Amino acid sequence: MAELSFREAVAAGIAQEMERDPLVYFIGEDVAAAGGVFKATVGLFERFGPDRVRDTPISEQAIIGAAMGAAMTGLRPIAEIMFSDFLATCWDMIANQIAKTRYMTDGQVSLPLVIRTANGGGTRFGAQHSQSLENWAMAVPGLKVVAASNPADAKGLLAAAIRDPDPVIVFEQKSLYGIKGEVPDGEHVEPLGVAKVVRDGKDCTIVALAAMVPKAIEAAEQLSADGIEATIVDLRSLVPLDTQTILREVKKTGRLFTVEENPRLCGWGAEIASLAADEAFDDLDGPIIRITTPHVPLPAADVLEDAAMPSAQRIVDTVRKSM
Amino acid sequence: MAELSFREAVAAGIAQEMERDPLVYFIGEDVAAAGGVFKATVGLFERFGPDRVRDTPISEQAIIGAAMGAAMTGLRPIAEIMFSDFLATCWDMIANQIAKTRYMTDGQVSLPLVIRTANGGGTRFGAQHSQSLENWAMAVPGLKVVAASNPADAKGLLAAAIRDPDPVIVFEQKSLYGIKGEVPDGEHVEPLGVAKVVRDGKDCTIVALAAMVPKAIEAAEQLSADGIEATIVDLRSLVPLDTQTILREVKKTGRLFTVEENPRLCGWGAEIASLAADEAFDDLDGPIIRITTPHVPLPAADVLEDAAMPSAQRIVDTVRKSM
Amino acid sequence: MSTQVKKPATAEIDRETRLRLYQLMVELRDFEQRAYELFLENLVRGTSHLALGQEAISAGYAVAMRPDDYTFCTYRGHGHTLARGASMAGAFAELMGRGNGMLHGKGGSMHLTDVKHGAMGSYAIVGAHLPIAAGAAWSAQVRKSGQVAVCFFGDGTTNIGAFHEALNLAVVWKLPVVFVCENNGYMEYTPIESVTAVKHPAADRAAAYGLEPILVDGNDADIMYETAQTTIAKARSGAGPSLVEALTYRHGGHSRADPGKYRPDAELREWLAKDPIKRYRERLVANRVPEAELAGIETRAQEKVDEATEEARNGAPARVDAIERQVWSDGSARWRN
Amino acid sequence: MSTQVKKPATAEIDRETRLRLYQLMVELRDFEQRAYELFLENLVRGTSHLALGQEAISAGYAVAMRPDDYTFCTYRGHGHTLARGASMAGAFAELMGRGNGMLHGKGGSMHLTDVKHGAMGSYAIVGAHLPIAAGAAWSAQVRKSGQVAVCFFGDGTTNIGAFHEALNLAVVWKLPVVFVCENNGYMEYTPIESVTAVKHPAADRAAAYGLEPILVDGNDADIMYETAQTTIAKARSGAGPSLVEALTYRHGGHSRADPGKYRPDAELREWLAKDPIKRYRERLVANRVPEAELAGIETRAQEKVDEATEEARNGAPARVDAIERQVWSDGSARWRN
Ligand SMILES: Cc1ncc(C[n+]2csc(CCOP(=O)(O)OP(=O)(O)O)c2C)c(N)n1
Ligand SMILES: Cc1ncc(C[n+]2csc(CCOP(=O)(O)OP(=O)(O)O)c2C)c(N)n1
Ligand SMILES: [Mg+2]
Ligand SMILES: [Mg+2]
Repeated sequence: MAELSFREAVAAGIAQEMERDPLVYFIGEDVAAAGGVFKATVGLFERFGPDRVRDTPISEQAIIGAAMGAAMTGLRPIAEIMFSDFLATCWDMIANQIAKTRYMTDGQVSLPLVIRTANGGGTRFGAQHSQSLENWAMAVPGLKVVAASNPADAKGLLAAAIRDPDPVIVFEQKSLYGIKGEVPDGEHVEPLGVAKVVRDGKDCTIVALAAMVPKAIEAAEQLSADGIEATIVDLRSLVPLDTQTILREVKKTGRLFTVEENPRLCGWGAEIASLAADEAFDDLDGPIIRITTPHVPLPAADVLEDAAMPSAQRIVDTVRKSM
Repeated sequence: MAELSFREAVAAGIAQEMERDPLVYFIGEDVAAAGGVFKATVGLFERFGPDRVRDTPISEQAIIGAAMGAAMTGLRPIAEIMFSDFLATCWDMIANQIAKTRYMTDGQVSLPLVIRTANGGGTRFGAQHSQSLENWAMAVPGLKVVAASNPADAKGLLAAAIRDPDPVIVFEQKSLYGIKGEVPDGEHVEPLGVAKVVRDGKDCTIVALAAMVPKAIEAAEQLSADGIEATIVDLRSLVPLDTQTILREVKKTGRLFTVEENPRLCGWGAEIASLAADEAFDDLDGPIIRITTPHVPLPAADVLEDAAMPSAQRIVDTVRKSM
Repeated sequence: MSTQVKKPATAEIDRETRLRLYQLMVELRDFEQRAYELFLENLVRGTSHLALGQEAISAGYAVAMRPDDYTFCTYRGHGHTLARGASMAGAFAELMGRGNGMLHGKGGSMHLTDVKHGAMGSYAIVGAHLPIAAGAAWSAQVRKSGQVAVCFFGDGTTNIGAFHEALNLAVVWKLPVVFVCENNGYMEYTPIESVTAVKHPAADRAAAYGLEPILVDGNDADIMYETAQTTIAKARSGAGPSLVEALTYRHGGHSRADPGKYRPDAELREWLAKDPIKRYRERLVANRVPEAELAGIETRAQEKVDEATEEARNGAPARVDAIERQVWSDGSARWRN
Repeated sequence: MSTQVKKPATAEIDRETRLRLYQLMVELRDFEQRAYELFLENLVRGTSHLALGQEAISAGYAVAMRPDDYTFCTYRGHGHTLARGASMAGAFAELMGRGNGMLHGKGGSMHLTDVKHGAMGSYAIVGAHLPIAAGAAWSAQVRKSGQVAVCFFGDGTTNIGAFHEALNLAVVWKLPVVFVCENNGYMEYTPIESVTAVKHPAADRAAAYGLEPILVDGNDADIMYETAQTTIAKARSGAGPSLVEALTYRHGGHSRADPGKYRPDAELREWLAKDPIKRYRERLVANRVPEAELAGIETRAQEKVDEATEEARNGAPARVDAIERQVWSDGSARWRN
């Protein structure tokens, strides 16, 4: 085991797969010599050269379109979209072309590609550089959607995404890039579509994703002091969704909370809530409660941003009040 | 009262507001002399002239950007995006610029604009021209979202959207353009954010939107023959959302079904379900069940498309089975 | 702007190639005519966009392409797809929503695709396929396969952002891709000159990407074939992309719903007189190809279309279980475990 | 491509205007320097993008604009916003996330906006504001207000689709808008020439929109002022848009996190020697403006910046209740009843 930062784990995941498979190519803005604006791809250019690690113009549609065209003709491209907010500038490519082409051609076309993107708030970048947009991707049939909460998963899930024969969007939480954690030595791949129970408690189930997982864990420690024991499910993958784990844990505890960094409406937690309200209804002992950013764009100032995003304290208060 | 088709009602709504307010302008592709590819704007060009009803190039970003720039400087523009699927080509303009600018400037900028777009399936156009994308818009803080189920609302809600001081996306279901209905004579405006109970029943509440409303009504007649009486709520507006009406009706009947044309994940019904599972939990007598298109792109062939979209029969079967 | 229509010194094109060009144009014409008849018979589901009158472009390129080259086209893509060798019956059946359709009914007229013949898809959102074609060319470049991607699109497409991004990237990366603008004078119902800052929407913009303007008569099969040869050869040699503007006209409306009434009579007459097939036939006759040989080609084309129609008509409706198939590579549509 | 840098015959610019240009450049410079110092003091929240070295462009245009004209700029927009008359204290406070910030902390450095001074916003997603500026110009056109929209953006922005769509629309509709590309040679860390098909990313593309190429020295305040006058006058007269490429350089890195090490030393030295303020001061002195007068301007600028800093520092943190305000025109953030 080595201790790596999240950003180092990302680079390690890409390197592992580029080493293994010569058809893996990586493109994006300022990703080559510069090593990416979040320094999550440092060293790749030096190691794999300018053919396999290429800078692009500021042309998000061309970046994603190029990845699609390459994937359908034999490469396994990885495209970086610098901030997930910019997915909007190439959303047609993602939601209408990449997501639908295999289906429309009834399987003639395969699209083994990965879109990596820096996601989420907490860095005072303001409303156009801080969104948590996993739900945009989850809402589009044909896209797989992954988000890691720690360095080991950052590497393992990214590696799996690169190997996956279908398009995968990998959301990397900006607020996690600096955190460190143990990453298994040697080849490391985590299967897509498997959630992880990271804490076991009998009183309620808290489902969280990416940067909300450490917050939920922090909250659970505090709740434990009050005698409330929470199970925490780290979703890791929104599509495919590990409904078995979610439903099992909800049924065990009878209570469900979601912790979502996104603004409320149509967040992934709504989908989880509707799933539980249908398939675990008889086991529910109380309302399903979602803890989200309010339905507003994210403000820039530190005090505002911190107050808007779900915090451990807000999780504690919400759970406590409703149990 | 006059009988109008849905498409005529749309044109009537625009005409009413252009007549009333000289600052209302209308732009889009093939909307002027051609009257729009769905013939929903026939006559406007002749009546209001080439200055107020303008054709654009195929440049969705420029269309929506132009509407935004005009709205912030004194006009009340209406922009047509021909098919809602093409919202993806200008999603940055909508989701990152229009939705966020008032908030980021703490109210310095107002954006009284309307985006009209033809939405949904049933016309065998295939996966890139048939999506129901209300949930994309609902997920973005700063956008109001409206969808009518009949000609009177098509006119009245559109008129209200044009008068609204904030950006509103009006989804017009393609499968409804041809249907006819009574539209009140004279000025007609329906408030945004008010759902309508279109059928009253004691056994369950079915929440539907746009083209799913007539399907739900059809299903309710059949269910009634079996002794199941359904309340039907026509949402009409997703943002603002009439949670009072929804919760009241769910509490009355104890059962909630949603009927959504969109593919399942993160559809607007998920949000309604999560709302009820939280705020009406104690009154629920059984699982919340969502009837949606499966989570796939929409296929083109008639038999496939019909089988994929929610039908009256599927609603009947689902409700019957679970009651 | 005064870009001139190029008249390449028509090099000798051999007889066999010319007959192949003629045959292909006639087949595509007959296919589209039949598609229109099937529509009148109410057998075509959904929309369709015919390329009647634009056959010289698809034929010229298809004949010049290597079997493993890539074609990317639009919703107006029946011709481009068939020209690469895709099944006519599969195309008809797809238009009719049948299970024996090229896409088993899942795509429809706007999305004809036949990957095994290099027909990499018909794209229905304006502009999207230009970056995708660049991507296929990028793949060919790094795989050193020698393949070329050819990407067809309309005049209206030159005003969308994806056009600009794709052209710039293709030039910067020197990709083996040929962008072919089929300028038929109209978007849907709106004349292109009313919404475009320059006279020649593609050719007058070539310089913005450091490219030479190439403006050609898109209704002349010889010219299109030669243009295809030079631009494909340039791409294949590693010298990078080209942007071609081919002037043409669609004989009918934009789509099945459109009678095309917005077009001045005189304009329509003028272009019907420039029908690429009529012109080419006259040229072949003038070049001493026997009438009977041409008539034979025409008869065989009709027979081919008749047979394909029959095969398509006999297909069963699309299979409903296909709905939940092929979202993913494992063949399934599963989003949960 | 061989577009030449234009050296407009410097018409007589009156002394007062020149001093105003100098004053403005000095103020913008001092503001940015102070912003950098505040960052080092750890008082700036979030990111910031300084325009040190690019002051001649913002000053030249701002001085030529009518008070009711519109400015649209990017995240690198402190200068453009202040040049229109926005409050320095409000800008500093916004950078510091204070309640007395120009946007009460809700926007931050990248989104400075002061509508009452015509500063219509700083846009942080590359390219988006070009169509928006065109829209403001459309509004001015139909309202017959005589207003002009001026839109500033970087070299890297010329490769994104929105650039292309905005330019075409503006020309087709003959909108009163001036597009000003500040070519500082770099995107974030990548040289523009490595990702662009032409040498001059804006000027070499003007013809693609039927426009004349305008390539100017962006570090010369007189030239920028004259260019502003002619392009704004053209727009105001109803003769439509212009596309200007102003050659310049940023003295620092792309953003606060970037030391800018990717730039060759010689290049940096060369451009520092072309510092627009230093050059302009020398020219003024050569034109017999007394040293003391310039020193006075400089002192007053420092004082203004000092006062603004003080005012900003004294601000309370942003008010948390602002979070649920101003999503909608009624001041609220209510999505439900
Ligand atoms: C982004 C986008 N906007 C609008 C449309 C609707 N639309 C379909 S075809 C078409 C006209 C395209 O014109 P052109 O590029 O000249 O191609 P042609 O149909 O003439 O072959 C339009 C506007 C679309 N499919 N995609
Ligand atoms: C669509 C989009 N892609 C990428 C970025 C990230 N980004 C911010 S500034 C920048 C460089 C812009 O370069 P240029 O247009 O030359 O402006 P400059 O910063 O030099 O003033 C990039 C890539 C962005 N903000 N928006
Ligand atoms: Mg056309
Ligand atoms: Mg730059």
